[in-house]
Amino acid sequence: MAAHGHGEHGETLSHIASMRVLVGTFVALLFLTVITVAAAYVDFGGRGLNLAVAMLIATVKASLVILYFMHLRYDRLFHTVIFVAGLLAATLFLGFALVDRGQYEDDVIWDKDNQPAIKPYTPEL
Amino acid sequence: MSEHAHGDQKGSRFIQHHYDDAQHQFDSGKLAIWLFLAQEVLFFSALFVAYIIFRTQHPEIFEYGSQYLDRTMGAVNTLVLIGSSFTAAYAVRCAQLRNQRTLVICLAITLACALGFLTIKYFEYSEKIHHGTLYGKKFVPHVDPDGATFPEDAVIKPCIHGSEGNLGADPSIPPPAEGEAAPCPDNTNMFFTLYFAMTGLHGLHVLFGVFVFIWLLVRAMKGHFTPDYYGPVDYAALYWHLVDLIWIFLFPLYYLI
Amino acid sequence: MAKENPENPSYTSFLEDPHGIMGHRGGFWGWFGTFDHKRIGIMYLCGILASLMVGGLFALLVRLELFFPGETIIGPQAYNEFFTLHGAIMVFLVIVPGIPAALGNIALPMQLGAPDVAFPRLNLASFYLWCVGAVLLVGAMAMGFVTDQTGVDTGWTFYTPYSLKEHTAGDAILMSLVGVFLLGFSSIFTGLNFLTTIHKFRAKGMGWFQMPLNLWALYATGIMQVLATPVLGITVLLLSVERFLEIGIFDPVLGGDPILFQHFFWFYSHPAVYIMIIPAMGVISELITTFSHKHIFGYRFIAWSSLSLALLSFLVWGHHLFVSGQSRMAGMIFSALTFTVAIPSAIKVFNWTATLYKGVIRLQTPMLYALSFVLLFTIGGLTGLFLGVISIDVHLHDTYFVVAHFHYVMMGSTLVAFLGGLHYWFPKFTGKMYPEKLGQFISVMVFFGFNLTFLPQFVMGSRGMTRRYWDYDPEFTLMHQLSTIGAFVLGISLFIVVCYLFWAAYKGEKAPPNPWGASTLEWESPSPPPLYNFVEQPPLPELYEYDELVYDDEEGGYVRKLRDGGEVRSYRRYVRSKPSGGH
Amino acid sequence: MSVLSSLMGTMQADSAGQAVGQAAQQASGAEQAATQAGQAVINIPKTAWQDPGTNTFWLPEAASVTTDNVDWIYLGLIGLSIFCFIGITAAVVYFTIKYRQRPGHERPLPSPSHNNPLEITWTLIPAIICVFLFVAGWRGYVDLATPPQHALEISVTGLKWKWKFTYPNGVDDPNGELHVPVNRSVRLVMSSNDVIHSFFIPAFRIKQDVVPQRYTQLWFKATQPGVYRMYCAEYCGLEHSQMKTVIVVHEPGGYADYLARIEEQALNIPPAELGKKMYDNYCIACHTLDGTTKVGPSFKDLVLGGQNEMTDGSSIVVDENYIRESIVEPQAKVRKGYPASMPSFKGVLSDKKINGVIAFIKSLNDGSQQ
Repeated sequence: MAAHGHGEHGETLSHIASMRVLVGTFVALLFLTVITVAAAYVDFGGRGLNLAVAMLIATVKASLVILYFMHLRYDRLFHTVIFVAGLLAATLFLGFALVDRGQYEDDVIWDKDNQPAIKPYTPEL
Repeated sequence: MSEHAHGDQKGSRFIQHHYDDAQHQFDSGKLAIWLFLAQEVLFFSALFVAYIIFRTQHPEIFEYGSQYLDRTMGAVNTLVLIGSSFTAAYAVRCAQLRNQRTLVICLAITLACALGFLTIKYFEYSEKIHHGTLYGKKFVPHVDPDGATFPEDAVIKPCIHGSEGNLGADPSIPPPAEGEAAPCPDNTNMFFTLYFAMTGLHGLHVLFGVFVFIWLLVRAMKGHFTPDYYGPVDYAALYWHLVDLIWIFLFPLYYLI
Repeated sequence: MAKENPENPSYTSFLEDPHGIMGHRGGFWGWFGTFDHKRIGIMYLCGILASLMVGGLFALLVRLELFFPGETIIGPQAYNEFFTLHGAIMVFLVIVPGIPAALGNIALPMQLGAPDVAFPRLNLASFYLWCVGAVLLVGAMAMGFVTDQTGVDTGWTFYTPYSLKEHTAGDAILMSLVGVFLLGFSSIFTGLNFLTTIHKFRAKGMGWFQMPLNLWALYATGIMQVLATPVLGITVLLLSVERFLEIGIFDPVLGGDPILFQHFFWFYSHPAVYIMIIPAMGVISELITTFSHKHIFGYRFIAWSSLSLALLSFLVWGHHLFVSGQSRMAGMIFSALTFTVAIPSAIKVFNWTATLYKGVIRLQTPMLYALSFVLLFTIGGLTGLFLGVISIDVHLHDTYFVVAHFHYVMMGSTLVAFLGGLHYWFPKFTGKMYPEKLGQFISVMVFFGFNLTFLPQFVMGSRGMTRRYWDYDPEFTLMHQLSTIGAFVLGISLFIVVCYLFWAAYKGEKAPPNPWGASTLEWESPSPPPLYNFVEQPPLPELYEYDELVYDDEEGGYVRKLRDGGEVRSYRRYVRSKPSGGH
Repeated sequence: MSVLSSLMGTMQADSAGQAVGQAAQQASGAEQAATQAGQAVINIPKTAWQDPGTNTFWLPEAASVTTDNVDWIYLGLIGLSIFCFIGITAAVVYFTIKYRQRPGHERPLPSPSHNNPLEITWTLIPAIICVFLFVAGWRGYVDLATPPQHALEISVTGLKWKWKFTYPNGVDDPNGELHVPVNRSVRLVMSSNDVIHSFFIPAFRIKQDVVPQRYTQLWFKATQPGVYRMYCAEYCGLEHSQMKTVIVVHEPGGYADYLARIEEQALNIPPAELGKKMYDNYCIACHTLDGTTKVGPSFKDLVLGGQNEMTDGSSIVVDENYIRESIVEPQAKVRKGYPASMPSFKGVLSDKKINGVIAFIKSLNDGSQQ
């Protein structure tokens, strides 16, 4: 397999990231970090929204790192398949565990303060 | 990280005998490191699942507990890791372009950032041990042992441990005097259990990264890495980016929300 | 340099040509420090057979204890430690690394036409991890007998909160957890090695559908090993930190959640049972087609069903938690998904049976093992349907029905396929033939001994005999006694197999390069093969085409005759002396 | 197919029946001790284990409504499995014999290497069977997992190696057996004190893990009076195999006398002790024993003969009548400085229990005074 790199100085084994891309990603990451810290001080109303905003910014940062720092964008498609397979297995694991957690009836949850009152015995139905 | 072509023929090239050529060896190594990263994602996924499950069940624990964490230290750590991620990516570029001097400098900076991360983490942990906010039975937040109580304007007050909310309290440690501490939600120790489990495991991976980069630095100075043999630098950088990725998710989950 | 090979001066087999960490030195470091995948495979084989004997010994002790209700030979504490030992050794040391690490290491690179696996040193590192893990696991479990501390008596599943500190004192469990952690990583690195080798080291012209089915199975196993075993790693790590520092993640008193441990554990352990069975299916596909001397029926269907089994195995772990306090919705989803896993297995069994149609079937030992695999796996699979139906599983969970089911699938299928594959590749990696008549007799004994052991357990289980019981109600006595007799028959026959294989490795008669007339690439090289598997790269044979392979009395094995009558004995010139005796 | 299986079942049952019969004889001896108490008062018919006629070869006898969900699909699936197994074994044996290697037997061409229509059919047929199995199983499980509304609630606690049953009248079962009425659905609310156990009654085909710090539930409706075995199914340590007990299903009407009898048995303990028990069940929520005020006054300063100031200014002498009256109608005389929020215990505490509480209060102060 002929080397397919196309760096400035002759061929090499894999893609060479240009300086512009590297520095650009780095600055973007710093900027996003500042944003995510700032976003923490702003209350977006409700518990779920804060979580969602923080996770959205983290995902954007993560995808920047994956695509440019880890060269996934210029690399073989199969490496993306491997990484996505890992993520898929993890989300599957999370999904089913959450389905199980979310579906408990309320009388099953252990509640220290009010133990289930035992109804008195009524002989006939 | 997992496979370093340190073949038996010394010579300038480290291509092992059973590979056809440098490209074959590099691609095999690349495939292996991506499989290793997928495995690492799964390794951490279990802890993220535990975090999300406990959070859906007891959101109040996490909101109360995250006040104990110092946001500035967390933010500095994030910047340190992103910086080292950048220098690692830049190191790969230098290796590809046969630019050994900058390669050595970048690897040195990455190593320094990694050590910096660990020292900051050391300060955070010692501060928590000092305030007694540890995991499991050791979660006994009390006044400073050397007499100085929590400063008046402290945003959060140590909560009464031993209130029936926290089962399994360590009876030997006396709860703080009356009126000084607010009751904390049940099982607040779970927050610190998960905090120490995840940041501890991530810290361990940073430690592995430190050893890997020391080893890389030594080889770079000996001039082993050339445009057709820079596999180890690339794989170490990929591993380091994954460690940074995990911290990018850890930081908001614990420190910010 | 390597010792001269007396019989064929022109090539030195890998047995005489050590190539290891310490450079060229024979003896211990030639073996223990070797990078050669065949030698590592043989070392794995010896370790696995030894663990099989140790694990089997504890199985016999457990069965002996259950011969009469009440105390027969040991007390409850020793019984609990014995069944834990039996379970953990068999699962982590024998069955999970069994076919992939031992037979896979030997066969995979040769079937690909590759000189070695992609990362030889990582292969050796996995073997070292296996050794250290084995020493820790068996050492920790034996602590119960040597020291006064209690050994590991939590069962191989280490369910919390019983496996936490306040219920099981002593640090034997911590040691065995570290052992399991290392064994997990040994399995991950083997899987990673095999995936890279299959991707990057295929012979010229061998596309994905020219690959033998054994490699499809090892590919699917590699996916599961890489993606599922790390969750075992983190679970075992958390449990050991829980025991060591009492962090309280699984401890209900401190707010942890024991059901979360079960989710973590079974997310690994269900793909693990497919890590055990899919390589066995790969071996059986090879055996059935070779010994029917006919092209496999439905190559693509078998290949795709291996891969789909690997992916589906990640969806179904909840059927272990049907009665463990799981919510009803989760129970429904997992029950439905469990049936999707039954279909690929059914396809494979039908395809194997169809392969026998219009073949030329030779009932040699590997084929006998393959046929008993097909029958026993059918029973195993069908009883799996019982446990998939959620209302029946409520009755059958944690009873002897489950014990019988997973023994049919693990022992009746994986171990039988392991023995079949072992006999199949034995002439190739030792250059010696095993005693055929004795092998055939023992394989029949294994089949009957196995059925005598586990059929009564099905009946006991559905009548309400609960699992892991040291003492039981008197009306199960008859069936327990039958099962114990069967267990001893099985134990003795397995012991005889190990004995005659070790004997044959030294004293066996010379084996021809292709004794079974198999068409895959590894039979093109002489046996035992040279260090890099092929003297010169043979032309890629047409996969599973047997017209060219004709039995040759003079050589005692099969030889490849080209269709135009010309004889190609690419490896003929390496076999100078005439092998004695026919097959 | 189920005809085949039931035929198989009954044929084996007779031969196995004798073996089970004799084995059951000694079994009933072991049980005899367990049901001594039950035997003495209420005549319980022989356990179903003793006449094996009612159980098939595969399953123990069906003694609860919950078994209807399981039995028919179980025996049907056994028939299906036996049919499939025989089919595959016959094919394998036939092909092996017909096409075995023998001189003169060349491979009969053409020998097919794939046949898509055939492959599709044997993919679809198992798929359809699986869908049917899932639906049947799921419908049965929904019924198994949803207890009816007006079920009798009994609380079960699993602790290391024995079971504790608490009946609706608050009394624990003296000898650790579960007594239930016949033809009345019973809902078990279960929890564990230490490790995970599992409540398994083979005769009712029900099982549910008992998890610490969490409630799990089970329901059944016994249709046949008798004594049935119950095991712990989840491994829980040293005496996991001894952690079994018996479910006694009473004749219609027999259950109420049993409850009354054990309550009587539980009450004839010295009054002060009974008072302490009542305190633990009811009074502890608002009254303390060590003098600190909680919601209501502490029992410590209820000194018999002492003066207590009332909200309306009058002060009364503390005596038995005052304590009895403030238990039955607490609003009558409310102590100064305390909220009038005490509920009335009129129907809850019987006279014997009220005397017990009074004796308990007296014992608190006697100990400190004389």
